[in-house]
Amino acid sequence: MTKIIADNLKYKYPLSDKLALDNISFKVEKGEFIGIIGANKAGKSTLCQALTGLVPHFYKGAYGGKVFVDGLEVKEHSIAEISLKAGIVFQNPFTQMTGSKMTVYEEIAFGLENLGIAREEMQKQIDHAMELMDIASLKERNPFDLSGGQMQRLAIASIIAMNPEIIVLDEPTSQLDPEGSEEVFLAVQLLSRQGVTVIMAEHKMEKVAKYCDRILLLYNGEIIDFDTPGKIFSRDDLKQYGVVPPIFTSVCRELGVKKSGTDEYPVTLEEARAALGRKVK
Amino acid sequence: MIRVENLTFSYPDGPEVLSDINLDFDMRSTAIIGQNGAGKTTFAKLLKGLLKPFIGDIYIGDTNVRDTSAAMLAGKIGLVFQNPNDQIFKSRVLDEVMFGPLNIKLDKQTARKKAIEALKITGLADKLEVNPHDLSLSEKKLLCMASVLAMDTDIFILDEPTIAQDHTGKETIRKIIQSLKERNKLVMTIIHDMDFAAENFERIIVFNGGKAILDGDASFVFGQKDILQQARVEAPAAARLAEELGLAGTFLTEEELIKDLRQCGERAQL
Amino acid sequence: MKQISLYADRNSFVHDLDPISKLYYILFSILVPVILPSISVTLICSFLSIILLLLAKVFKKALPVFLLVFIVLITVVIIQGLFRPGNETIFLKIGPAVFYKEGLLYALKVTLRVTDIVGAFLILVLTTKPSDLVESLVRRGLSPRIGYVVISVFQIIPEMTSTMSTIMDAQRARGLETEGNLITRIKAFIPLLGPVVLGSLVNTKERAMALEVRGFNAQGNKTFLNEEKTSVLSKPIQLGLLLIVVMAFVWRLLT
Amino acid sequence: MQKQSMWSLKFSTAALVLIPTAVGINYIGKLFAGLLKLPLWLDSIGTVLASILAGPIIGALAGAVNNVIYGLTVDPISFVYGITSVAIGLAVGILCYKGWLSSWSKAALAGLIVGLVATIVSTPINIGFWGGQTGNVWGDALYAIVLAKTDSVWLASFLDEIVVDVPDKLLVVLISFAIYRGLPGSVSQMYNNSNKFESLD
Repeated sequence: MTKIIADNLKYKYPLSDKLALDNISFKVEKGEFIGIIGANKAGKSTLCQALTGLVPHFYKGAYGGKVFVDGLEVKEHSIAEISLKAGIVFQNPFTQMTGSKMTVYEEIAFGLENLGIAREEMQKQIDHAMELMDIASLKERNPFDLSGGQMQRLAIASIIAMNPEIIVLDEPTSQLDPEGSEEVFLAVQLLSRQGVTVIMAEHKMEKVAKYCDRILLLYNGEIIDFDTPGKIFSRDDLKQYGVVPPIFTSVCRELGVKKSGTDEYPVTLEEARAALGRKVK
Repeated sequence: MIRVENLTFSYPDGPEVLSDINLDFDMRSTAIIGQNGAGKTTFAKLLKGLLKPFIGDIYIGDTNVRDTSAAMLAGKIGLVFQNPNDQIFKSRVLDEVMFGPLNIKLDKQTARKKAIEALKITGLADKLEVNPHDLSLSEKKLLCMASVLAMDTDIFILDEPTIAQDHTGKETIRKIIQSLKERNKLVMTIIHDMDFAAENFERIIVFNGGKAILDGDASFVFGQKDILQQARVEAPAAARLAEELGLAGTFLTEEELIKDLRQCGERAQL
Repeated sequence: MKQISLYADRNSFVHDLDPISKLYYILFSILVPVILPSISVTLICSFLSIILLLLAKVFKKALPVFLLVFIVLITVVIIQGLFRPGNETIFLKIGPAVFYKEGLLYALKVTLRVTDIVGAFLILVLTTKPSDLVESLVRRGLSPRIGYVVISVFQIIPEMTSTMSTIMDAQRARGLETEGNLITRIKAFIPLLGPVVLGSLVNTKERAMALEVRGFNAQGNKTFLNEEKTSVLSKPIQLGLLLIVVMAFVWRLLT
Repeated sequence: MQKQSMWSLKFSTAALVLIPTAVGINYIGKLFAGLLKLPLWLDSIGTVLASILAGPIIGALAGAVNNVIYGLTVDPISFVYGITSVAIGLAVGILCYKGWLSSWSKAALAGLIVGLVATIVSTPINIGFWGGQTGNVWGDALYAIVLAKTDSVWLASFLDEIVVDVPDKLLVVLISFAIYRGLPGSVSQMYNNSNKFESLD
């Protein structure tokens, strides 16, 4: 089942004379875990926001083409309507806290209250979201007293509780330490296994290679490629788009070692070990 | 350059953040690593004189930090904070960078010269007139680095310089560190990015629970797997791959690993 | 995180009352002394508030606030006692200073009135969680968006205050002097305030987006996670207070 | 783009979120002024900025919320002076809309007007509440002198307030203007509620 369709999407921010996104077309199937990579200013954040209606409804600006999330045309519906289909998590966990709730539990309830969900249903959804993000033990804590990784998982739980089919994450780990990042990646992977469609913009190529099913490579607001990690990181011209593959891939490329039976270089630690192990021993 | 003796510190009514630290900093570029809460940032603030030692002493050159103020130390030791939004307040990039030099009483001409130099090194020379808040987060971080570089201190401390940087940004920071080393400055960093630390810093110090538990050159430190695990620090990717492959020795960079694997391959062919 | 709210968590029947009844009480405490402007009425109202503060076990927390107010009131007593137009009857002579009865009586009236109003507000403030108060008002028709605005301040201020010390550090690290003569200190104001303002304005964008994707502008009725706090006493108390106000008004008209 | 009426009640979420931020700025301004031992309050910079950025209604709301919060956290008397804060928000918003905040000299004049507005609104409250005093040492000293000389509570109270309010508001408006001028376009245009996005199709 196709969950996202972008058809020739174009977008220009107000006060800007350059297209931030140009000629963007792609499709994503249910349950896929998609990584968006590219240098800074390639359009990763803008694309994330275009999948959740913030572009164009929040920013205004100039917009062309069509985006459908779970059948809903983004341009024609309000952010609140789209949020039932696709939720978004941002870089900075602090600014995502509503700042109006005293406990983790209440913080997650915020969106559900706005949508008018009945109390029993609300409690069920909150409990479910807390369990998925492994924050049930923090239930009574003040959101601002949490660590970065915990707070970011709370931000994700707040979105998950609203039961969207799609979750978009815009560099969710860029402000976290390695431990916090790993917590978030594992939590997101779990979501993906539950059938939620995940779109994540990310700089950490080692993680992208490890967790994503497919990778969307952006440059200057345009899609350069959309394929599996193996295919994307095996491209010869990656550097010119400001992207450096995981060390595992570069080492194997330098040594001319490919994954057995394919034309691709290894992208994860495990793949590299398997491919190089034959050579070392 | 810096001597730390029996340093112990705690915030009012808080537990001990640093306990009994003894370190000497020579000219080797140094990365301090460790989990959040290990006391790294507190340590940097103490060096900078923003906090006063609870017990023990810190000497910058011959000056005891205890006897001086942060503003007076500003000309000797530069500290780039993690979050650029905590310091940017001017409406032009050039003015922002000139703020520090003017504070340490450089005349306007010199301040401007130093500022432009610093902006060149950080790759922002074409943005002198831009409003800092129109820059991207990674550019803002480079701007903050420039605003400390322009003060031309002998010691630089960078707090998490690589956060939010893409490949190009990291390359720029690498070059900045190189040029500082060439100019005989002491460069220190607090960092979570182990690949970057292993590649760019000569000396690594691991903090854990307020203590410096490991100290040495990068290949020594990243070879101590048990202690690293205890401090919950992950080794650089190259080192992890080498370990998976069962290679002897510690590998810090892609290049080292490739070289060794090539030799392995040649040996196998012989 | 440091709390800025004055709310004190205690076990008392005042705490158990709903916020709206406490708002009625404030209205009562302001209106009755206005309708019946005699010192004795104001005195009774003030005492009532103080007794309620004692019963709610929050009198100790009320003291600092009263103290703050009384510092101003002392100057009122002095200035009005000395200089109030219409001062005729000498009450007290201390050296060259002459205090008059009329001015002092007026100052007493001001003092009682202020005590009365401050006391009534303190009952609300010290025994009600701000979020409960706002939620009650939202249930009664206050725009949830405005309700959000009020409540979020309680968390945003501590958040901003905590960045304050980081900013101080960051600017002092760049050689900013924050001590010295007045000119030096004035000069330090913008480099310190600037980053808070700019940073927080930049943050409003992300926060606004985060709110919108959580249905902040959703149409239709809102629900509440917490059940409304009600007490069997609420209705009788609210009616009783209203009745007294009306009776005071009638009394005033008749006499 | 058509300029929207300044009295529109349709707020963007960004404009609403500006209100708590403005209250926070007020608070921090006062805190820094205290920390640096400056002789003024400087506690309405946020309200003034909110008015400049998002119009008189948001400014007035920021003023009102500011005093409600102060009333709930520091000093219940603040509730009463909410009216003054609202007036400051409205005055700045209107002046700004009429183009008064376009140069330093005009901004200074606007600051004086705002100070005067604040004084005019506060004076009756001072009289009703305190018998005319403000609680500020210098202002109250002047009040005592004028009261002793002229017998006019109104005049004394007015002067008491004006010597404190006008310099403070003048400085507040100038500081806010300086900050506003330094804002990048992406921030300052965020709060206007301009209608629709254009089509590129």
